[in-house]
Amino acid sequence: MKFAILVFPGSGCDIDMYHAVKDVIGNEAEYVGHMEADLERFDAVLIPTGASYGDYLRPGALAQTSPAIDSLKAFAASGKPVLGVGNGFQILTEAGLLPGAFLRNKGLKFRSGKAVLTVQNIDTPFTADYKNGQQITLPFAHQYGNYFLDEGTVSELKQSNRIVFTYADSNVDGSTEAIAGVLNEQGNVLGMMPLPERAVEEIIGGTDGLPLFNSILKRWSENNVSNV
Amino acid sequence: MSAMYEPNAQQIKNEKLYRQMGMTDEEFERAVGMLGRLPNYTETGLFSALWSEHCSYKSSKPVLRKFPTKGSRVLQGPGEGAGIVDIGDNQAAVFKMESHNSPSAIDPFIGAATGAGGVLRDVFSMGARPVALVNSLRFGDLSDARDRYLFEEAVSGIASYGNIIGIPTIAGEVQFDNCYSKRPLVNAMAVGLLNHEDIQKGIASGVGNSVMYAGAKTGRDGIHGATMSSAEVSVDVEAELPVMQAGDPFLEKLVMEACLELVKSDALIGIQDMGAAGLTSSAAEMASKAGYGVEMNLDLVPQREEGMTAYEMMLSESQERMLIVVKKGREQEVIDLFTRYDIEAVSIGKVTDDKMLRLLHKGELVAEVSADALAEDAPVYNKKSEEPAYFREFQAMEMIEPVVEDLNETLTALLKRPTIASKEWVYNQFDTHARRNTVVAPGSSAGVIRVDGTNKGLAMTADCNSRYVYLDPETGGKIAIAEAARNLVCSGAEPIAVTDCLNFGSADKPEVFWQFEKSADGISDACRKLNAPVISGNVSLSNEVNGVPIYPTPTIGMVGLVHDLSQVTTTEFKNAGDAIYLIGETAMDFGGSELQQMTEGKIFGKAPSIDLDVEAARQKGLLTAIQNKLVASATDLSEGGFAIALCEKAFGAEGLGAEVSISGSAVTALFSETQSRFLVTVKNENAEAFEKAVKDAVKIGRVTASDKIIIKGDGDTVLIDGTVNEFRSAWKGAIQCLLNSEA
Amino acid sequence: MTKVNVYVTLRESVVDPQGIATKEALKTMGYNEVENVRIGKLIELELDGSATEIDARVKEMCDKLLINKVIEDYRYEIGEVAGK
Amino acid sequence: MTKVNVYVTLRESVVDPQGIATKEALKTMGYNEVENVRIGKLIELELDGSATEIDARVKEMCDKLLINKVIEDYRYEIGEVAGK
Ligand SMILES: Nc1ncnc2c1ncn2[C@@H]1O[C@H](COP(=O)(O)OP(=O)(O)O)[C@@H](O)[C@H]1O
Ligand SMILES: [Mg+2]
Repeated sequence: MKFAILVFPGSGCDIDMYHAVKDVIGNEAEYVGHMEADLERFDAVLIPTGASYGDYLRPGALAQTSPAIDSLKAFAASGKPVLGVGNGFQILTEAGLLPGAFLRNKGLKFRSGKAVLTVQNIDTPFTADYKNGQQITLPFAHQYGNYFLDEGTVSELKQSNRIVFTYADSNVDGSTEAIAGVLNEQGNVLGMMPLPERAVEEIIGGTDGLPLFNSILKRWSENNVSNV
Repeated sequence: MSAMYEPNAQQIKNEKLYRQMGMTDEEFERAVGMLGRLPNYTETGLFSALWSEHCSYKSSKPVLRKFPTKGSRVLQGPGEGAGIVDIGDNQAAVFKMESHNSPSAIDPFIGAATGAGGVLRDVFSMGARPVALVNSLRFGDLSDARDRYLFEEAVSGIASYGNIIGIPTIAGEVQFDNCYSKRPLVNAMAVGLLNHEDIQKGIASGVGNSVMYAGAKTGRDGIHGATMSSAEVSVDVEAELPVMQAGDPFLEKLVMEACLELVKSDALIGIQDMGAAGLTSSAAEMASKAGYGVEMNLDLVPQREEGMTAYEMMLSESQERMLIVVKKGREQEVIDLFTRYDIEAVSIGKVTDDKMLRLLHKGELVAEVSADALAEDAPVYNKKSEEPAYFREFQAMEMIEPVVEDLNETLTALLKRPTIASKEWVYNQFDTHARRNTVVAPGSSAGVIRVDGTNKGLAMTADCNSRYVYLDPETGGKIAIAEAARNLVCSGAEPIAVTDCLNFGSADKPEVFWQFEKSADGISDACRKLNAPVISGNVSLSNEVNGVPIYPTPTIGMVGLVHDLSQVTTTEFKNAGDAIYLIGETAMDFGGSELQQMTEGKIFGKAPSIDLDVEAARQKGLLTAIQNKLVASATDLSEGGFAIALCEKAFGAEGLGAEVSISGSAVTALFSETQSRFLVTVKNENAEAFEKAVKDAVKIGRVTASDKIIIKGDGDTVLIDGTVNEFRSAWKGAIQCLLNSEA
Repeated sequence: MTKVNVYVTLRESVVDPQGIATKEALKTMGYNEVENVRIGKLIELELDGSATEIDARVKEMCDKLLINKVIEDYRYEIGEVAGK
Repeated sequence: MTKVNVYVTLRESVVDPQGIATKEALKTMGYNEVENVRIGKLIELELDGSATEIDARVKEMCDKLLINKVIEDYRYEIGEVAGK
């Protein structure tokens, strides 16, 4: 399986994602620059965190002007998996691939730490390796992680079971309904503020992020076996 | 913007206009002598900036010569953007600490942010990829609203720059004392990694080679920042100020990536960032170091504002700019490289053989000065030094033990002192884990980062207890080094080298200069004894408010090598049942202690004494035991003494407490700040081997599963008895609580 | 050269954490008369073009980039010609 | 209830990285007519008091809290009475 790691100017933590997929999980991964139009040759696209375009104007906003966004939209429409974490999640909402928008954390400051999450939906290409209702601990680091959804959208998401992760004990940034990760309508685009790629090694941030990447791999090999 | 009216050379001399730029009459005469004529306005500006203390170290040089700067690992000592030490496997660690005190006093957010930005450029201009940031901060005690503002905003500024550029902050320190009220210290340190063959230097050599400018455009910001850093800052922020040089971490990230690609190219001759005194210092220093000259056409300098004069362009401190020398004919390659990162790069001049810095603007020769005269021939002052009366007085005092009524309450009150309280409020604002190598984040003795692709680590810390330095500069200087080394040793690292930031009052005061000299003596002795040479650093003089100097604060940044990441050890208790050992005997040392300041409202007497031989032997013994994996947790005893260290070991663990017995006077045993002491825990199966390895370790009790901290004294009297939770919440919430208070 | 000021405000239904904190700070300082604070953006543009052109173009820029309609409202003012 | 709009802009000589990046983005999108972008703040206050009182109080709030005079300029507009 071939992962693209989409790199926008300023995204500082592309290497975290690359390291998780390539060095830890041992899969094929490639950086793809934001001027690149060709994503078709990949099986999944990962959008890392960091501060693309310095988080200027609004986090994730200025990335919309890069050519890769059109390719990304086409890629998402094709049904292949797309994962955006942290700033990657913000880019996905600004691109309209996921609902909602981001406000400044309720405490206003940038915050980093570890958050306990509840896995709300394991019927996705990203979470099959978790157990329903499982509590996992993932690192987070953001200043604009306060996820805003209007009431209508919240109930829509609930009905269609598109809330994938919620903050379990403490809603670290003040997000609507303590939502930490959501899925698009088609079910192939996941955005989340916590950072699974920083939890793939015991010595760094624990290993609770590993099942997420393994789930993507598993779904892909299932599909590809049955397709052959 | 109006074109500036520039006085002519004769006016500058007659009206002594150079004084406004910070030059003395003697310095002006010296410059005239070197030129053989009167300098024009631009040239006067060049001299005043490069001969400022900040750029020339004219008063500190004789003292800095005392530092040991050589060692088997040292690849680059002081003199370049950052120092370099070998860490084996063809790799090296590159680091440097910088002060941004004056800008931070005026605008703490921007000042602190650009401090982090500047020191990062020092590191990547050596060819190294920055891997971690460390900071050392000092503020008033938070009872004043301005000090709370300075603290909050300085932390936000560091966070903003580091987080956006994506480099983790993994260690630091913050201390609070009213000697820093309205005059904060903001010291930032950056640590990078490189392979030996990628080491770069800031040199301009090879006649005809191109001098190129890359990065942000030049504006009128921060003009005379270098001379301002060397002067006492007016606290009146309403006064007319130079324009603050705001930072752009996004741009810096792009510049950094471009430069790290450029260092792999053989077209590159030399590279240096435009720091203090901007284009002037980078051009003059690069030429002077290489023994060449530089000629630049200022019309070609990318400009953000209209109508800038030569003087303004040369002295601007706009951020995120680099000066680069590349081989003749290879310019387009370099331009293309930068363009790929959306960065503007242009040729603005060439290297010459006449050792002159020559500037052209609008078809005219606007300055022609010897590069050596600017960069090398600044006057050197042997400042007057005089032992202050307070020192003699303090030395003559008998040590007295502070009077304490309730030990439990005193412990809680100490835990709430902002200098001792948890710094979570600070470091939770930093992205401590960016770029996936942070093994130990802030909260333990030192931060540890994995060396990419290896099983090695770099540990780092910043330390200085300025109260000790004030009471006794020489001893305080030794303690600063020893404490930094202890923090590394407790983390399982071998200390390898030092960077520093020497923050003092005005060197024109003989008492201050004496503090400066004496602390340098202490630092030098301790560096020699602990085998940790000084490889880079920075001097910040004139830290005064209304003529009152801050406590002398020679901040030490130290880096250690972890040979095998499985040897990394942290502060917190690990298992119930582990034995607790205290290493080192306790004396009645309260001079400059947190308890003395708290109970007396001031500090006095002798600083704690330190025997460097004992220190070195203990550190060596403990490090060996840690490397042999005999130790479950380790911490040194610092501010607040034994009781605080014991609590901190419980705070980081879940559901573990301690029961220990100590002897002697309760107040001394609990709160004295005697040096060279450690508190460690050891699994029972390792106890015998540990006791053999660390001779002066005394078993004092056990880690318990009880959530209580119980400390017993002579005859089994209970001195401290409380739950971990109550102590922890006092410690955790203290800083937030102080920030919310009104006054 | 024409100057355009774009005023960006958070939509009414959106809670403004920064505004709330600022209001609290003002109250602490004794400004008890302050009932509400909201913090938005002022985006100043300088651009070339005829007045009608500018109107349409600025609207487009707002819709495509400058504003996030999920949380923000905006209005703009086309100002006088900025002297050069 | 009176509404006051405080317009906060960066001082002219202070570099505005946000504005520069936004301008570049607009150009990439084809808005080549944009010469300059600067991003400031719009602070909307709702408060009680007589007009002259308000004027003095708002000025004070700006000087003491809302504005960072080292890098920012401001002006404000006292608006109509907001209906409740
Ligand atoms: N400004 C800061 N930035 C990052 N980490 C900090 C800062 N201040 C304190 N820390 C971290 O908090 C912990 C406690 O700091 P300190 O009390 O100075 O430790 P020590 O007494 O061991 O030197 C350390 O891990 C330190 O790195
Ligand atoms: Mg310390």
